[in-house]
Amino acid sequence: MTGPLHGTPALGDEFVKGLWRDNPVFVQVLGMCPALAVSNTARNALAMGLATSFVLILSNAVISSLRHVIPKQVRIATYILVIATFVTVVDYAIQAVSLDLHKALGAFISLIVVNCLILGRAEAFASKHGIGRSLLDGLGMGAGFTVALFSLGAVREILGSGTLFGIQVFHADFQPWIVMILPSGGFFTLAAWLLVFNAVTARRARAAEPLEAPR
Amino acid sequence: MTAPARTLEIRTSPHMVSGYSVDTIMFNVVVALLPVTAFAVYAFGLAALLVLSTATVTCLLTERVACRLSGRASSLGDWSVAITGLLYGLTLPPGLPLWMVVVGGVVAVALGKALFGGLGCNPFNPALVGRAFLQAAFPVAMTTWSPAFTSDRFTALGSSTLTLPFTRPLYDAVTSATPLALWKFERQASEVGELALGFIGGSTGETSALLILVGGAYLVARNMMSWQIPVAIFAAVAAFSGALHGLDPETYASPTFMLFSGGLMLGAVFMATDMVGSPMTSGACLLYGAGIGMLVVVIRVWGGMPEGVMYAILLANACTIHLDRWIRPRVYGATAQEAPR
Amino acid sequence: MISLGLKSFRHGIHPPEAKDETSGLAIRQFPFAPLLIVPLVQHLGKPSLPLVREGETVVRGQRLARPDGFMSVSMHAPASGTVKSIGPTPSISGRMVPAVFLEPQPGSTQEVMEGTPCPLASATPEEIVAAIQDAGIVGLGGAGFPTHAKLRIPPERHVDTLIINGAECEPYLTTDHRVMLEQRDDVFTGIRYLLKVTGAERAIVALEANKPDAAQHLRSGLPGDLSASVEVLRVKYPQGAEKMLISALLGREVPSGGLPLDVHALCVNVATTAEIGRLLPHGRGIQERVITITGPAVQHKGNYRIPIGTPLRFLLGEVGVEEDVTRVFLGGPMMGAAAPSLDIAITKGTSGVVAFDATRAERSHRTVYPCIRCGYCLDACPMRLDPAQLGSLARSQEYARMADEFHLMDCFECGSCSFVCPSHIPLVQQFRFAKAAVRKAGAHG
Amino acid sequence: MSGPPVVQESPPSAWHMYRAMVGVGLGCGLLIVSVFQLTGPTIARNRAEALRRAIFEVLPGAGSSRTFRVAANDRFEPTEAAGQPGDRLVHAGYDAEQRLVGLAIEAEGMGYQDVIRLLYGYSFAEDAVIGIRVLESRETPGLGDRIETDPAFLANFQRLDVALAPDGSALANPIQAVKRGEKEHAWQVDGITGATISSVAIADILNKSAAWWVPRIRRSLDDFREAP
Amino acid sequence: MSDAPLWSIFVNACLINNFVLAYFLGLCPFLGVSGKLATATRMGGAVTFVMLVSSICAFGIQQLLVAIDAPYLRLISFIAVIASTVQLVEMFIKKTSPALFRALGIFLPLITTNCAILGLALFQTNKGFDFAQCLAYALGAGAGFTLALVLIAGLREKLELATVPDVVRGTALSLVLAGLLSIAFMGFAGLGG
Repeated sequence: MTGPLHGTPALGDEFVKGLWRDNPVFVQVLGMCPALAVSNTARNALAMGLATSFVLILSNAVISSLRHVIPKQVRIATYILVIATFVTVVDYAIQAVSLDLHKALGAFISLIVVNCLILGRAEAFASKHGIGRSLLDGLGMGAGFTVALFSLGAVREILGSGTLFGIQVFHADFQPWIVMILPSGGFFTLAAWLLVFNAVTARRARAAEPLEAPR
Repeated sequence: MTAPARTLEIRTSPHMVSGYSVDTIMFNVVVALLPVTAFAVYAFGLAALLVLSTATVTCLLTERVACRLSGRASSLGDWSVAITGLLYGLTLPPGLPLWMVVVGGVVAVALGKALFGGLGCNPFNPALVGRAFLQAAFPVAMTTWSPAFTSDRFTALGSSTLTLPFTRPLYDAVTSATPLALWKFERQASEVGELALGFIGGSTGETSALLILVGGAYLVARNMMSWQIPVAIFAAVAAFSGALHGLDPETYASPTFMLFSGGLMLGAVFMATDMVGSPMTSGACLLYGAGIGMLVVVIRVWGGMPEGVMYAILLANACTIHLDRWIRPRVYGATAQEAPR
Repeated sequence: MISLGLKSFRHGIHPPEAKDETSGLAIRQFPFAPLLIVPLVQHLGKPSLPLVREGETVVRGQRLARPDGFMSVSMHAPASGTVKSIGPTPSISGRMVPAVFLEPQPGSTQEVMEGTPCPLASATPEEIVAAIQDAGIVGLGGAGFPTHAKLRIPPERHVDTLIINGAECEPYLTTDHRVMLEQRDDVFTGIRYLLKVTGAERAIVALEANKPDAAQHLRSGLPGDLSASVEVLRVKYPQGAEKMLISALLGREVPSGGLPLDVHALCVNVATTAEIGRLLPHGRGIQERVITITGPAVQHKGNYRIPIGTPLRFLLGEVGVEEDVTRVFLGGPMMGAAAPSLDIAITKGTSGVVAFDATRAERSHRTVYPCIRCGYCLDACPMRLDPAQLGSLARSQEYARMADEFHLMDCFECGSCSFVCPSHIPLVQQFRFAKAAVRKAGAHG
Repeated sequence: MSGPPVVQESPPSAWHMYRAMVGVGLGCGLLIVSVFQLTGPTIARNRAEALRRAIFEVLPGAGSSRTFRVAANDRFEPTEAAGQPGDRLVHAGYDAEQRLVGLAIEAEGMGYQDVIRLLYGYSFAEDAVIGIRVLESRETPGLGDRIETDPAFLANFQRLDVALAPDGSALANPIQAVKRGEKEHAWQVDGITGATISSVAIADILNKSAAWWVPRIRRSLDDFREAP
Repeated sequence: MSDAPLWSIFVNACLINNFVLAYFLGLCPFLGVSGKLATATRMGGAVTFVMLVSSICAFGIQQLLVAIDAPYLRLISFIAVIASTVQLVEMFIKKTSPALFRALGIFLPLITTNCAILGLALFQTNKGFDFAQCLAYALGAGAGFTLALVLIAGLREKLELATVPDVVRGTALSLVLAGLLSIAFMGFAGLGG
């Protein structure tokens, strides 16, 4: 019941790792399926990211707290049940707050259920760690996911519509690049972000090599 | 009569090679494109000249940068980027703002070619990737056509060409419609003679069917192009649209109109036949061409856009590897059961 | 030469023929070199076992070595003279092989020693096969496959057609052409021997349409009692490859990994046939062969009857070559090997010597471009393989996949793909390497 | 909730599994139902508000509305705003004096990318469509989606003629889209340049829907007279 | 209620609004399995099959939920019923047709929680399709998924032997290919009308 084998990492690290080192989108390329479709504006992307984070954090907490009660054989079914519940909650909450937003996100809110990120964290982390850690992990991963989704949405909206959160950022004569709000633009933007990440990681690895060698 | 003293060069057989080389083939394609290019400039004047030269220069520069970034030797010498640039320019509307031409050119070479590893690795025709990107990004600009053969075409530029970067182009009052759009939206057919000679509106290089065919014939005669592809495309388009036209001449355009309008000629002769993106065996080429032909008719007749050649070729490009795999000549002496995988 | 309507195979290429300069020149006897080097490996199979010792005097045509095993053949002295030594010598492949160094005796009459004749009328097939092995006959087309081994047909197999291969498709070479013109009767005698051995019902002499005089000559002299015919084929490379020949003439395909025997056919090179017809009635062995010496760097081009073992340096010196000769191939320019040095000797399998000088050599250092999938190689490959795919797999060193999925082992390295490749990718070289790797891995053949 | 202090080594009994599943299921169910109860009224209010806004937008001058469904005998009878599944609904709008302004009708059809759903207002007094609002569409942004924003295009629907043929069974002139600037008749829709398919789609959807609704409404006008 | 003809629903789900290329659904298997053509084809077959099964399930559940007036249970019951039905079908195939199981079966557990499957169930419910329309929609979506998977797999296999720069290799390359394919598929727009 102590931490993982290599000793327990600092609590803060559970949060920070999701932002960069293990960023769910840019590094692990997880959970993009149900999210990419609504990343055509910054608002939708942010809402989707927050909704996903909400589900992620709460399901992490619940699953972590139930981890000793749930027999192994039925754990996946239970996880799905828990996640689906929170997704339904989010779905209704968004409807109550803004119908327009709900219309924009559509069925993709419900699809958070099958976001591999959430089930993945439940299985890989929450089922093995305490509530505090699981909460932090959910927070970190959720934040990483939200930031990633937002950076996709922001790029797509700025180029594709010339606006950010609906506010004009360019001169009125700006010619929007409509392709960016089309699905193909989503693919390209994600690919571009991945390229940037790959390039940065590769450069860091090169830079770090001589330093790490003696260790 | 002394025995030679010099050291010998050791190379493995064969010690003879044909005169063909990638750069000669590509250079000949450029040559074959020249009449079309010249006509484009003649028909659309200064605007076309600017579009074509901007397109070519952008593509060349992008390739140069891409080569440097990836640490490869400069590949400008193989002429393939020149083809990409020229072809890409020929598919654009003559009045397209030059900044858009630059954007598409960068996309064509960077996204369509360099990302995949350069010459020979690009699954899609780079020129069409650039054009398709522009079509998706700036649909209005890409479907606004300036008229051909205006009297002041060599002295004046349309207002759109020199639009400031990233701003919306403003068009002169006079824009023309392509024959395909006229047919699609107004059921108005153009004269086939005018279509063949190119006295119509459209992309810079797609208007003169005759010159395109001349260029294609030159390449076929030099065995630098697969004749199967254009022939199969023409046959499929003629057969399919002919059948439809026979059923209902009011709704469906005649096969001659279908053949000579839009980018079909340019696409069939110069784009679909791009060696990298097309299948390798003649059987597969026939099927590939037939597929393009059918798709063109389907998209033109039932689809949302008046023109579908670009999409048809891109989709066929994606199928090339499957065609190559299915239609492979039976290996000599291989038993029939041993189907090629 | 366009020859539509004639029989041929699918695919193939049309390299420049370059045969005109030598095809009209009659075969001339070549002088003896001061030192002849007779390698004991001039065939596939184990080295022959020497029968002579250092310092021993030998007579031209005397047996120098006896076969060691089934795939091995005898060697005969190319000249009367003294055995200087027995030791290693470089071969065309670059490896060192054992050889007999023979110093011809100046002023000798060079009379050829007679052996035990193998009379056509009375010899049994087994005796003929043994005589062929004793005569040291191997395929003179270039591969060096021992002819007797080919002729040992298992009893359950049956051959209906004997194909005499006169389709000399390699550019530059005209030896077979000259042999057909000048040794017609030897060819016919050889056919009689071979028909008797194989039990085939008929023989077909196949040659390409670019040798009309040879076809005419053979046809006009065809004996009435010989069930043989002359078939003229389209000019196309590699028409002379066994498998291509069989499919052109008989419309049958040798199964992958199989032998011509599997389709009831047997191919023998026309020069080999002529040697059988020339040597067997006298019980002699091969001590010389006809070679085309040509190429832009050669001054006295022509067809020469050259003693086996003549060193390349002497040979080139005799015919005279330009000072700056840079490339010398043994065999034709398509499948022949480049000579690594001028110290190697002419062997039974050498059908030609082609020399280029620096100025007239083909541009040797061409830029290698990436494959542009032009498909030329697919249209060229006579085996209908996919050299483009094989090439890209070779670059990724996926040798097993090349063999399993893309029939690598069916490639016989004719060079057609490399010839047409506009990207100048050394395809054949890659395939040769891959085949070796696959054989080494032991998964195949 | 605290688990047993020691992790069980033996496989859990079926009872354990049932207990866990049912327990979790109950918890989840409870949560869902309470959230649904909690948000239900707000959501219903939001929906109704959105619908009212849409109705008032396509029926200028209307201040209240009432929903009717088509009954079996092709007559109209009042129903709640959401109706029952399978109902064909029409919303009647009334002005401040409780006079019938017109009827808001939902229609849908295939657009360029996907189905377009729209609401249009029909005024029998003018025998015309008097307003239109796209409820749902996935048309190409910046091009096809101008059917929602292009003022010149929307101006078509301030008075689009849907008069019936003399026998009252069909439209006298089918609604059709024409090229921009070539509108000649009141029943024609002036298209959007570059978005021809979407413009045509709107015209087609309206034409089909009006051809179904207008004759029925005309026949049973009295059903709507009564204000709420 | 939707009165769209069946062919239009099929074409729409298969080509115009392709699940992968327009909705980004099923990206995980798309990126994971699309490396080899043989696997891609079988995966596509399995997905089409599961789509049909879950479409039927979802249609049934929706009818039931409307009858008992419990819309809030939609998501939970969709995912539970679809998952367990697929599992049952998997067992059934294993018993009755080992050959089919070898071809499709190994993919079934992977697919169960695939967003394309749940997406199909949700979309068809939102669109209010009747039973035949649901089937056409499921078939179209499955065919479209298979088509996209097979095309990408072919391209990726081809590029495996190409000189792709290291930074690009991997997921980014697949995404670029998907983006280009998505652009090419725009040619189909408008066909459904």
